[in-house]
Amino acid sequence: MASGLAGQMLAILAALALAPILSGWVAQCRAWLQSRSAPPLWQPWLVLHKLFLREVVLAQGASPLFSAVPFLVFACMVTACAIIPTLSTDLPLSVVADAVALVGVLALARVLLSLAAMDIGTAFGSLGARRDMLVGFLAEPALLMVLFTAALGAHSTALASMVDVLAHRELAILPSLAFAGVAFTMVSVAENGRIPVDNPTTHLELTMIHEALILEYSGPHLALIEWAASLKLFAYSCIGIALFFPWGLAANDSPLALLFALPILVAKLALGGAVLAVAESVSAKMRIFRVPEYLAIAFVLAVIGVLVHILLGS
Amino acid sequence: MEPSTGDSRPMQGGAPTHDRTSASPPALLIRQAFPSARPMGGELATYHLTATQAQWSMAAAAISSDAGNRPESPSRLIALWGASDADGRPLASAVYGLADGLLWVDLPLDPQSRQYPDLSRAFFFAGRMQRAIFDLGGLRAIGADDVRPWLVHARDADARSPATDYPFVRVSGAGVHEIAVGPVHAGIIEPGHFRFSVSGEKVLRLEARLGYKHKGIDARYTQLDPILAGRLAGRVSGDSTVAHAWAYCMALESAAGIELPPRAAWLRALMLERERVANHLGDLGALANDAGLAFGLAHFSRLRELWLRESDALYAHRLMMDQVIPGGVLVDLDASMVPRIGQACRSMAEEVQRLRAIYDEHPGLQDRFRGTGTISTALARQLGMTGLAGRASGLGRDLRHDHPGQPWSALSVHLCLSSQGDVAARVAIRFDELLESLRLIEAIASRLPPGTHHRALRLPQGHHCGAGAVEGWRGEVLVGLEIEVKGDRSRIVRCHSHDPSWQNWPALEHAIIGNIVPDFPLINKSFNLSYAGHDL
Amino acid sequence: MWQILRQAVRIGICPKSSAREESEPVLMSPAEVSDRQLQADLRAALGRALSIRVVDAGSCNGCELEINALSNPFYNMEGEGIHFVASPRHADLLLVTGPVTHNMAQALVDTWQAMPAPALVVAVGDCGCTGGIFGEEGASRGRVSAVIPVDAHVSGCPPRPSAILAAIRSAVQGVAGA
Amino acid sequence: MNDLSTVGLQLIDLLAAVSLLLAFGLLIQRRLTALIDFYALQSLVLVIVTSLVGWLTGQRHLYLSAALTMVLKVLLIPILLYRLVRRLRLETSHDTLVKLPATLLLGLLLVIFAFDVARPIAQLSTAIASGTLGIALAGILVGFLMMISRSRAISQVIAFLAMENGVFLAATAVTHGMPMVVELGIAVDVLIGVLILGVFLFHLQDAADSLEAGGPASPTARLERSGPETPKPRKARTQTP
Repeated sequence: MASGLAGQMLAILAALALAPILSGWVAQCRAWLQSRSAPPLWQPWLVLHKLFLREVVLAQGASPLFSAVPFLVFACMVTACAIIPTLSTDLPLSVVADAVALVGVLALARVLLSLAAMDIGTAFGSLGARRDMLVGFLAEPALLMVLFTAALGAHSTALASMVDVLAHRELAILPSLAFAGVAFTMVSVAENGRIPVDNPTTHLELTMIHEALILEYSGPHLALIEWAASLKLFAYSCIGIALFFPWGLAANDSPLALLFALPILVAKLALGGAVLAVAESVSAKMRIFRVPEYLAIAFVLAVIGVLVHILLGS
Repeated sequence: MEPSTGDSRPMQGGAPTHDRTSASPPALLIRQAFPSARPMGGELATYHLTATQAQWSMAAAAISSDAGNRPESPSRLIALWGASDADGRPLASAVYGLADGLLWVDLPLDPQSRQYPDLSRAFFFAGRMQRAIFDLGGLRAIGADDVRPWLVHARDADARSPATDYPFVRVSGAGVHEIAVGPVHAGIIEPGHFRFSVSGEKVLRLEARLGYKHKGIDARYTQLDPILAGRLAGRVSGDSTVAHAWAYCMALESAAGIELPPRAAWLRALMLERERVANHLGDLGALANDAGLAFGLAHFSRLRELWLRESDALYAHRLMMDQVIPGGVLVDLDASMVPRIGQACRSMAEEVQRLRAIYDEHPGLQDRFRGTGTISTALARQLGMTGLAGRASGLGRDLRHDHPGQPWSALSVHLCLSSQGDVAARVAIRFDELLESLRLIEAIASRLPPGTHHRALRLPQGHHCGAGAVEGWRGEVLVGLEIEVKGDRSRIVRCHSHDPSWQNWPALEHAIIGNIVPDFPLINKSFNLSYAGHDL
Repeated sequence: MWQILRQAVRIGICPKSSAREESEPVLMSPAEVSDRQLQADLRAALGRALSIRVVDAGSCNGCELEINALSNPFYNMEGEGIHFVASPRHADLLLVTGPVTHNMAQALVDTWQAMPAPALVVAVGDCGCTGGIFGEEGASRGRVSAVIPVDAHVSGCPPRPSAILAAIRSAVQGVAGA
Repeated sequence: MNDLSTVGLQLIDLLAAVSLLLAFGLLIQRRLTALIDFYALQSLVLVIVTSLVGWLTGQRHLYLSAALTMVLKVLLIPILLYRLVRRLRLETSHDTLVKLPATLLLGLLLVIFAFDVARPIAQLSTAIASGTLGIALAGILVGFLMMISRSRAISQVIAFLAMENGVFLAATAVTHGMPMVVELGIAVDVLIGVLILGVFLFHLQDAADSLEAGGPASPTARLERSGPETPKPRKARTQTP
């Protein structure tokens, strides 16, 4: 049990430390693809460090909710990272929450952030909240369907056992998972506010989704939200890796096994980040009214994944 | 000078150099009404008249109905402004574009009532100009519908947030709400306030509130020496510095009645085209970036930087400010630079072609560009659009093409035209004009006439008027100027710089109708109008 | 897609132009800076991760063109951890261009006050330093320092991108103030 | 050998699923060039499936069939279609007739229907990859849906080709391929069909200036703009305070 706790701590710490690095890596790849020299890999850490040193400015009329939300959102994302089998399938917290709870935790963070944006009462806060909820309402069912497709194979909605089953069969990519994989990629892009759904680097208020929600935050509050955003990207990448490329996960909870699993995870994340950067660099942002269509496609593909699973009976 | 003679003012150096036989209907009509009208000297044929109120309205009606009746008619209002003449009496001035040149009408006003007949019914975009005229000089258009302030927001300097006091037109209805943006924007954009009335994401109406950059340039001109004021003209809108400075110098040279050395005109044209290339490169990158394709911005901003560095090497200034001076240009072009310019143009054209292919083939980008922010040709004509945005909507007007003075007559400028009127059309026109400008630059550099690049300007004694119009990258830039020289003292009596943004800002408000809110930055960038040039 | 990747490979990574090769004078006003000294650790942090908010208070837009050039692959400000941000709440440094017009003065003060303290201010261009050719009477109130306190000035009409970058750096390092 | 064939069978299921995925890609994609790319990819999947079945069952003629598919459907037809699109400048948007979410739902229903129909047949079949039949059937139906939901001739042709891919997949996976003579016949048919389409489109362009199957597309619904005298949308009441 003690080693289990140590392993769990290691997994959480790894997530906290690696998440900003993953964002930095994607930014680096994007810069290179634009013929620019890139900022250092740990640039997001430097930004977080700076933000923690700055003071908080509260907008007029901000309620206590506004100040509480960064901490709550951050806590949600840490929880999400803790229950995802990032390094091992055998961690104490993994049994606490299943896939449905994970979707709930992610949805909670979204609702809190939208509430905080509307709390200030600026036009852009409400605009961003409205758009973000639109994305969320459509993305969450699709995400659930993807997780169900995987759960059908494992006869369990616990993430750890799903991944365990997937990792230890002779051919890991099932036909149903091909559909689920495409659907999951589409949902992840939308949920993390990446191109083509949202542009994380835009300076245009009128086109923003996620950025519009956090315009009023400053200093440590902003740092927590930025950190939470990179944790979210990290969480989604890890779910994707665990479901579709589970090889190399530690099957027990000894810290040594986890330490071996870490470099494999880093390598897979690096590859995934590079692919994300390429995909973002070659595509333009879609119109906002195409987003529902886009997410409807993801949902239908996830449902077909379930159907294919039932048809092939495997 | 009697205000009611309806006669043309005597002009200095008024040999009619551009008198053409094929006059347009309104030009004929006006010649009948003003029998003694003669064009001023200068590169562009300009008729300058002092009108009565009846003649003022008659000219507007004739030109407006001609523009409405004949789709291909070039008749249009270019600029409208208010000023005081040398004796301090109020004056309203309008400049029209006709088939054979410009028509400048001055209307002296009664100093007590300070009123002039309204033009906004004949020319849609004149409404804002009239509001600006009232803000700046207290002259009122008789019977104008919209009398809200425009350029001057609050006379009281410490009034808080002037935008909230402004009576915006409100749209009411189920589910309609307002989004207010600005004046300070999130990106690096000039300040302006936009009020959207939206239903969901769809824009029902947009109203712009400009004037944040109002610095009082027309008033500032009168404090400066006519020769030095060229520096101010070059700073009306920094991205069109060559066009504005050239238009000012053309006006001053026409007032002084001097002939520009041919080489100077060619060198100015070279800079004007360089400016066009630089701005189109910047816009093409920014347009892709606004559609989420940062790749486009990276590569076009790279090309723009290379281009600006080349300008820096030639003129020691990246934007070529203060290079066009009264009487010519500041520096001559060294013959050894000609091959280098040609080489730069060819390699630039190659790079642009390559990027154009990527833009044209990119599904996401084309999906954002096509059908977005459409202005039909008919609407464009009604709105009186001009310049690049006008050409994208099928209005084939280009001063370099329509009134080819030197050096354009020797270069036969190709008119780039599209009738689609959407963002994609404005992108395509930019690509076409960019490549055409690169061709022109190479041609100009290789065929530069010999001679001096600058001739000292001596201002003749007395009162003189002059006008200058130049096709800048955004559209036709116009300067109307009156100087007074007494002994060795010279001063500017009145001067007005007109930027084509005046015509196209109202068009932007039409272009967005029915589009979605997140497409506004893209549509706005496809017009890329000047706030500084408009706010003066 | 392949064309985009091919173009990226063809161009490679643009060479950085260093600010040193064409640096221009940067004026500081130590008297104004001294009472708002930054803590050393914050100064060091800002040196590696800086957020900038730009306000055009009435320029001719020439300065905006050169500030935009800071983002191109040659100057590549983002590669050094300097970002333009969409909200004054996120900003550490305010870049102000142009003579301040009457109509923009209040918006400029509002933006400045919305920033977390201590907020650095850099006035860009001759107009921002002195009011420039537009003067300081009539509709233009002239220099930025007449409206909000300024930490560093960049002269030039417009200043070169490298000069703007150098001024931003010296404002953060507080060279003249130290 | 046994292990290998299990993996092979699973791989065939997977590839069939990818083929269905691409059929859905064809259904939702608006750009013609992307449609052609998807078709070429789907054909490539077919080539792999055919070779795999040939290798697992040891039927040599399937290799020939795979090679034929490769040359014809992965290379020749896409290149021809690409040239057609470029030469005739067909690349404009606004193609789908039915709204996308509705089309997707229909597609989903068709997949359920196909799976349900295929289940009893597959149980009778003794062929190696019986589960593939349902997926192949779904691919055919989705292609059919694409055909009726598109307004433009060239998209309909691509839809037809995608349907033909589905038939081919079903035949290969369930009955180890059709007799060589039939396959050759179909291949020649398809090629001639595409060639005729090209000639047909060129002439249609000259004659009618429209390539819509059902006449010119309905004008895009755009908020009607009022003239510049009243620059306000008519649907909303406006007032100046």
